Formats: sequence, C-alpha cells, structure tokens
Amino acid sequence: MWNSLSIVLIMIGMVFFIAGTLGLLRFPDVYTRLHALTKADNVGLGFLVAGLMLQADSLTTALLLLLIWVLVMLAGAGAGQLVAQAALQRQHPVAKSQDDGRGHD
Amino acid sequence: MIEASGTPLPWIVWVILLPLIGAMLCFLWPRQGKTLGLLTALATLLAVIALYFQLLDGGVIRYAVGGWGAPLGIALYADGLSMLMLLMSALVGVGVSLYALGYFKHSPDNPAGFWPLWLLMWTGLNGLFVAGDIFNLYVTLELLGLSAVALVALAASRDALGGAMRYLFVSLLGSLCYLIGVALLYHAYGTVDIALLGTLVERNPATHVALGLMVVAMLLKSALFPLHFWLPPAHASAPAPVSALLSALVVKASFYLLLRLWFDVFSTVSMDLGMVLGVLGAAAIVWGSVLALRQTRLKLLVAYSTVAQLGYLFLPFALLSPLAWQGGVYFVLSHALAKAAMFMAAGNILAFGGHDRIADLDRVAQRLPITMTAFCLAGVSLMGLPPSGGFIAKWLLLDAALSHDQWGWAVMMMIGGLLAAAYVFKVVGFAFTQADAPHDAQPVSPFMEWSALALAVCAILLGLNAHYPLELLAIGGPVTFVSPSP
Amino acid sequence: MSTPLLYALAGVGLCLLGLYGLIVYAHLLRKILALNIMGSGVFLILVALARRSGDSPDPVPHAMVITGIVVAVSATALALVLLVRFSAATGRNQLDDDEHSP
Amino acid sequence: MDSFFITVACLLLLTLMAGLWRVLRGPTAVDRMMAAQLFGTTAVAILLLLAEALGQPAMRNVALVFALLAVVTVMAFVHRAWPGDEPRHQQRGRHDDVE
Amino acid sequence: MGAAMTEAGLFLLDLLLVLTLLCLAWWSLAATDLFKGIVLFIAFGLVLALAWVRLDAPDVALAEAAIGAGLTGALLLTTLSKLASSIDNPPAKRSSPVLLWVLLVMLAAVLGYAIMSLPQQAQGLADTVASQMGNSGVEHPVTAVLLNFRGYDTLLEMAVLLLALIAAWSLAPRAATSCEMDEALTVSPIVLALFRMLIPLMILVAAYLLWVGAHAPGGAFQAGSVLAAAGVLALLCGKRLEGRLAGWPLRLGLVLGTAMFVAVAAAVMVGGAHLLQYPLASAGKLILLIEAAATFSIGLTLAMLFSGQRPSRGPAS
Repeated sequence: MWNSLSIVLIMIGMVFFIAGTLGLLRFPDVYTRLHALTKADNVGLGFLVAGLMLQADSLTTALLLLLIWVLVMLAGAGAGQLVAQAALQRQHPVAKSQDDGRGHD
Repeated sequence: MIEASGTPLPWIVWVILLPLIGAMLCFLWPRQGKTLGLLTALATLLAVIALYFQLLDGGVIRYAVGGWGAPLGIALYADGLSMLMLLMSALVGVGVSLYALGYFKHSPDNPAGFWPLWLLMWTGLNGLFVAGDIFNLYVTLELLGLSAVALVALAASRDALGGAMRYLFVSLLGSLCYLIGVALLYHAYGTVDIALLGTLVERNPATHVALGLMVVAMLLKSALFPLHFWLPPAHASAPAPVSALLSALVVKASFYLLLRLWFDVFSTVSMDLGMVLGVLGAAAIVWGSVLALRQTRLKLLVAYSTVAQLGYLFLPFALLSPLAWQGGVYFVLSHALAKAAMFMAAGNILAFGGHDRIADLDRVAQRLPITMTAFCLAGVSLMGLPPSGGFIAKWLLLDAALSHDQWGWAVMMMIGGLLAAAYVFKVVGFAFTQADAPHDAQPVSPFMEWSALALAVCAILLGLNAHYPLELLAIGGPVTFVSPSP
Repeated sequence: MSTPLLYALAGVGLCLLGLYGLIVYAHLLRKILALNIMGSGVFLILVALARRSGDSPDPVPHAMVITGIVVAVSATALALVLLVRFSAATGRNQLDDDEHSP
Repeated sequence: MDSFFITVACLLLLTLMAGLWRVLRGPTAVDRMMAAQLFGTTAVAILLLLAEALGQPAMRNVALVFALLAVVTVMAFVHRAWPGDEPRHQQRGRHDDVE
Repeated sequence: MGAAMTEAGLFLLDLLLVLTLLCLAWWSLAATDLFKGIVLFIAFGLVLALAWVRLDAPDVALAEAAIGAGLTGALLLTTLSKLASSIDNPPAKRSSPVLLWVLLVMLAAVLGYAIMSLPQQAQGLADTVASQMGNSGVEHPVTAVLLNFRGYDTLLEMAVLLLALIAAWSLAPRAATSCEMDEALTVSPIVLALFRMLIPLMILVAAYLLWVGAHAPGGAFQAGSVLAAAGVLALLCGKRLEGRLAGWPLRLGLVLGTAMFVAVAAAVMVGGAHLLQYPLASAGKLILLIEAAATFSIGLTLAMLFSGQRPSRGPAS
C-alpha cells in the first residue's frame, strides 16, 4: 500500500522533472525558462521527497529529507529572484532571446 | 639498523617539524620574519647535524610515525644518501638565508612571503629526503613544488609571473603522473611503503607502467633534456636567493626521488631505461652548454648551465657501476654548492649594476672582488678543475667510463667541461673590462657577498675531503653504490 | 565489465582528456581546468580500484584521495591567483609559445 | 522497489543530460547558469533515490550539502561574473593603474 | 529477479554516469566560451560526486560536493571576471601534431592494459585497517586512516593549504582600493536576508559533519569546506572582516589547524612515544581536537583564498 503510494508520488515528481527540463529546453526567454526551472525544483523534488519519506525507516531520516527539500526550495526561490532581478536590471530581452553577447564584445 | 624509539631525541622528526614551526611563526609575526627565519635555519642545521651523528652511531634509521609501521602507517627512513641530501640542503639553506637578509633589504621584490614560503619549502625538502612511503612522497613533492612556484612569483615581473605559471603547470603535471604510478603500485601490491614494495615488486604490466610514468614525472621535474623547457625562464626570473634554492636543491629533490624509486622500489624490474636516461643526459650536457654560451643575460646563462649540469647526473644510469653512482651523487653535492654560489653572485652583480647583460658588465671584477671570487670559484667547480668538488665528481664518472672502455661517455664529459669553461670565461672576461655604457653602482650588502663566497669555498672544500661524503654514502646505500656490479 | 573496472577506465579517459587539454589549449584558465580534470581522473582510478575488495571498500585510497583533493584545491587556488596577477601584468591570458625569452 | 528507484535515477540522469543542451546552446549566460542550477536539484534527487535503493544513509548528507551550498555559486555568478558588465572592467583598469 | 533487475539498472546507471562525465569533461575543455566551460566544469563536479557515491566512497563524495558546490565554482567565476579579457573564441589552440595523438593513444592503451591486468579481487589494506580500528580512537575507517594511521600525510596536507594561502597573499596586491563586487547591483533585501539566514545553518551543518566524522562519513575537510562556503556567502552578501580582527587574530586563525596538529603530534612524544602516537585512552579526544582546529582553519583559509586579497587593517597593513 505505502509502496504503491510512494511509487505514484515519485512518478509524479519525475513528470515534473521532465517537464522542467522540457521547459528549460523549449521556452523562448530567460524568464519563462526560470519559471520552468522553479517548477522542477519545488514541486518535482517535493513529490519525490514525499514518496521517499514514506519509505523512511526513522523520523530523523524523514526530517532530513524534508530539510533538504526546504533548502532546495529556498535556494531555488532566492536564486530565481536574484537572477530575474539581475537580468531585468541588465535589460535582458523578454520573449525573443538575443544572440550570445559574450562572443562579440 | 636501529628502530629509533623515543628515548634518544628522534631528530628525523625534528628536521621536518622545525622548519614547519618556523614557517608558522614567520607567518604569525611577519615583522620578525628575518630573525625568526634565521633562527629556524640555524636550528634546522643543528637538527640535521644531530641526525648525522645519530646515523653515524647507529646506522640506517627507520622511524614508524604513529607507531603503526608499514604497511598501515607511514615510515620515515634515513640512510647515507638521505643524510647527504639533508646536509646539502642545510648548508645551502643557511647560506641562502644569510644572503636573503641582505637581498630583500634593497630589492623591489616582495619580501613578506619569502621567509614562510622558504621554510615551508625546506619542510618539503627534508620531508622528501626522509620519506619512506611513496604516497607521503607525493605530498612532500606538492609542498615542494607549490612553494617553489610561489617563491618564483615573488619577483612579480612579467617574466617571473610567466615563468612561475609554466613551472606550476609542469610541476602539477609531474605530480599527477607520479600519482598515477602510486595508484597502480598500491592497487597491485596493497602497500605504499618503499621497503615493502621493494620486496614485492615483480615484472608485470602495472609495475612497468608505474615505472614509466614515475620516471617521466621525475625527469620532467628535474628538467632533463628535452623536458627542460620550463627551467630557464623560472630559474632566471626568480629573485636571486630563490634561483639559488631552485637550481641547487629543488631539481635535486626530484633526482633523489628518482634514485630512491630506481633502487629501492624497482630494483628487480628491468633497467633497460638506464641507457635512454644516459643518452638524454649526454644530450642535455651539450645542448644546455651551447645554449648557455649563446645567452646574453647572466642569470639565463647560469640557468642554462643548470640544464647542462643536470645532464651529468643521469650518466650513471647508463654507466651502471658503483663508481659512477658515487660520482653522480658527488655531482649533486658539488653542483648544489657551486650553483647556489653562482646564482648568488649573479644576484649581486644584478643588484650592483641594475642589469645582468653580460656584455655590459662594467669592471665588476674590480669593484665587487668578493663576488667575482665567488663566481670564479663556483666556475672552477662547474668546469671540473681540481681541487674542486666538481673535479672529484667528474673524475669518478670518467674513471667509471674508462674502466669499462666506454669512451663515448668520457668524450661527452670532456666536451661538457670545455663548454663550461667557455661560458664561465665569457662572463669573467666581460667582468674585467670597461663597458661602453658605464653604469652607476648600487651598494651590495656584505651578507650577500660573503655568503656567496662561503658557499663557493664549500664547493672547493668538497674536493679536498672526498672520503667523508663517500663513506657516508656507503651507510645503508643501495648495493650498487658500494659493491661492484655484476 | 565490473563496476570498478568501468570507472577506472573512465578515470584513464579523464586523465587523457586533461592531458590533451593541458597541452593543446593556450588559455591559462583552460589549462587549469584541464589539470583539475586530469586530477579527477587519477582520483577516480584510485577510488574505483579500491572497490575490488568486496562489500566494504578499502578506506586507504579514500583517505589518499581526500588528501589529494585538498592538495588539488590548494594548487588550483594558487594557480588562479597567479593567473589573475599574470593577466593584470601582461594583459594577456596565455604564455608566449616560444620558450626562450629575450 | 529498489529497482524502481534505480530506474527513476537513470531517467533523472537522462533529463540531466538533456538539460546539458541548454548549457551548450545558451544563448545567454543566465540560461547556462540556470541549467546548472537544475542539475544541482537533479543531483540531489538522484542522491536521495540512491540512498534509499543502496541503503547508504551517508548519501543524504551529500544531498544536504548540495542543497545547502547551491546558492553560493549563483550568488558568485550574479555578483562577480555577469558577462558584459562594463562598469566592472573600467574599475578593474583603474585598479591596475594604482598598482 | 529483483536483484537481477537492480544489477542491470545499476549497470545502466554506471554507464550513463561515466558517459556524462566524459562528455562534460570534454565539453568543458573545448567550450568556445570560457564561461560555458566553467559552468560545465561545475556540472562535472556534480556528476563526479554521484560517481563517488556509486563507488561507495561517501567521504570523497562529501568532500567533492562541499568543495565543488561551495568554492570551486565561485572561485573560477571570480577569476574569470578579473581577467584582462574573458574572450577566447574560438579557443586558441596549438596545432595537435600526429605525435601528440600517437602519444595519447599509446598512453591510453598502456594505462588501460595495466589496469585491466590487475587482479579482479584485491583486499588492499581493508583488512589491516579493520583489525586495527579498535586502537584508532574513532569508529570510521576513513577518519582513522586520515587522522591516525596516516595522520602525518594529513599534517603535511594542512601545511600545503597554509602554503597556498601565504602564496596567494604574497601575490595579491595590497588592498588599496576596495575593488569589491557590489557596484551597480542592488539585491533585494529579502533575498539578502534569506541568504544570510543560510549562513548559520551552514555553520551548523559544518559542526555536524565534524562531529559525525568520528563514526560515519564526514570529517575535518568536509566540514571545513562547508564552513568556507558560509564564509564565501558572507563575503558575497557584503560582510567584511572587522578591522581589528584582520591582523594577527586572523593569522592565528589561519595557522591554528596546522599548529594544533603539530602541537599534538609533538606533545605525545613526551612520554617516549613516536610522533602522532596518541595514547589509546585519549586518542578519540585528541583527534577531535585536531579536527576541530583543522575545520576552523580550513574554512577560514578557503574563504580567504576566495576573497583574493589580504584584508587590510587600515592604512599601514
């Protein structure tokens, strides 16, 4: 019973990871890609951790898993905010991506 | 053989710990760097001398760090060969320390890092000379290599930074090659203890590959032709005391390590490589000397002379007689003293005139007589004229070559000697004459002049007391060092 | 192919890639990366082969690799400082390819 | 159950490899950095799965360290290595003159 | 059947990991853009940590994770930003002569052959270590090797780290103008507060890794690296070392690890024991003492190496 539940949860997490990667690959500009990324970070890992917590043999393990998820979420949120803000400040174009600036300046 | 226990002071430990402690103190109190550095240098010299007497009394020393013993723990090991290297480092080290007292007073180079870096380098040197464990050797090798790079970069000129960068890459590449060898040996025999490996090693692919990689690593680090490309820029652009240390000691450390591996680890495996090393050595003698002769800058000339002189060290690998090995080790000692003195003298000339263009040396001989005497005495040893240490070394090598009718090697050595004479006299000639553009003279500290002279005199004295080093070498030396080879 | 062997051979591959990069690329930062990759390859060989002892791997190579990583980090840090200094002094990020100075 | 975890770990590794395309392709530095960030999360997920499958609790500590330190690289990126950062180049030049 | 599936899955995982590693290494070296190369190198570190885990080397994995995620990336990116020009596109190459390729292929063949010729099973020192664990003062084999059986290596390794710092300081220009990173960028206070919150957590995790090292994977270097990451983050968040601490207190902190190691190693010799021969009764405590000092110094040293310049004490440094 618990096993099948955790299988389902992990599968859902997996789907989010795949979706996040697809978003990273397919979305047109920095901001939308950032959006896709945070999905994978927060939701995907969340389901995965939930699935694994059902398998955990002790409370400490479960809490450690939870802590890891929270940390990844914090880092993802902070980093996303930071990158988006910095990108806006430097006027990275929305929607249509520019060519790689590094090679030519 | 004695198991050195705690009761007589274990000097083998203190020759490593003293410079390390000194380095930390110099880092903590940079303003007292000179005093602390000099005190540490003297203390280390005393510890080395104490270890020397311990060795004379009790023979070869094996010390199990942590009391574990091989294969679990790390062993320290000192025999006559290690002792000679320790004594050589201590002698050159004290000389250079005295020299540095004067040098960094007026030089534009950054003095703050010199003392801790040099003492850490000394830690690495002594640690390497008494290590009995191939992984521990890797760590000492890195300590040595990184400190040498940092010392070169103290000069902060464009040349020095470039030279240091190249030196760093070579040094790290060599260490990694060596480490692959360590990995193969450990996984083949389950130990990294040199003595144990010596009994276990047999002919198999892993051993041969390890041998090949470790030999190449050491050739790279000791700059044997054609892997010498990194040495002249690094040695010539470093501050003078550093050049002296690098040419006198650091390249010798990797040569020593090669000897250790060759005789103590791989002794049962094929010695076919020996002839190759000998030929490369001979090529180095000619190539290095010719390039030295063509240099227009004094420090570069001295650096290329190091490339040439290192070639002699590899001749015994081809000559394969105990006499030749004695000659090789003797060469290490005499070259260390002579080359340190010569670089220090070159440093004096550079500090004196503000440049080291050989053609523009302006009556240096008259105005810096002590320095010029040091330079000439060192030159005598490099050329191999009696009664210098270099003469004894070459005599032993020649004797070894001629007694086996190997005339080719003897001719190479003669040519090398003549070329050495040519480049030394080139400098001496310009030193006596007046240059087209006479230059102002900066005062040179007496510490710098007298320490250079002292080391040069030591190089000569080495020729007058040849039997002491050779007797010391016999203590626990590899079989081929003392008895005729089959 | 057994796991230790697979990873050890991958280690060999990394060593050679690193060596190639070190020799071929001129930019000093690339050379530093190459040395690090080569180092990782050596460490991989050491640790992979330690797993041949069955259930509990041999801890000695693990300790050696940790020592090696510390040394590698120190060397990398030194190399990077040197690189920054070199770059500031010369305005270039590569060494002159001819080996004899003046 | 273990084989399920391992299969998922393999799949995650595949998504990581797919994400590499974004690093290679860019086009901007931000894209590359973000893809690397996603790798970090994927690596954490793989570690947690393997910890369960192989019964190695120490791997969770590795995952913890990854999760905890992920911000450092991003922060360094945003502060120091943003490409095309013109003011910084001018400033550096001035600093060199001082030396 | 489950076991066979697991085996097959693990083999697939191994193959994928190895493949990814090699690709990342290659792309990171050959990247047209150095920034891309660095990002790929960071990813390489991540995947390498997974490889360590697969090889049952959690200690190494922890070290790789701590150093790779916390320091290497930050250090490389900072260096890139300080270079005269960060453009190397296309990468300047020396032509690779046939000789080089011959050399590489030969080396690959020879090394591969040597490795494959090694016995499939080998104990190494695993049994010897296991039999002496009772005398080591700790319960985790890797810590026992690092701090006791081969403690002398670790002592010298601390010296190497100290050396790197001294070298970096002797090379770094004096901190004349504080050319720091905060110009032209305002980070929102919330993010800053969030990140600052993470710093104490990192210190806590470092302490945990230090403590757990006595009986499980962890230890001084891993803990020190996490501590260093906390320091790097603090530096990036704009925290600076107070002026009065920048002189000898800082230096003392930097040498503390090495000094404590030397002191303990030498002090145990007083009773006639060998260097680093801890008395069995107090071995565990002495090891923890050394590790605690080492963790502190490693963290401080790595953070200082990142900062790239010696902190100034005021006008007369």
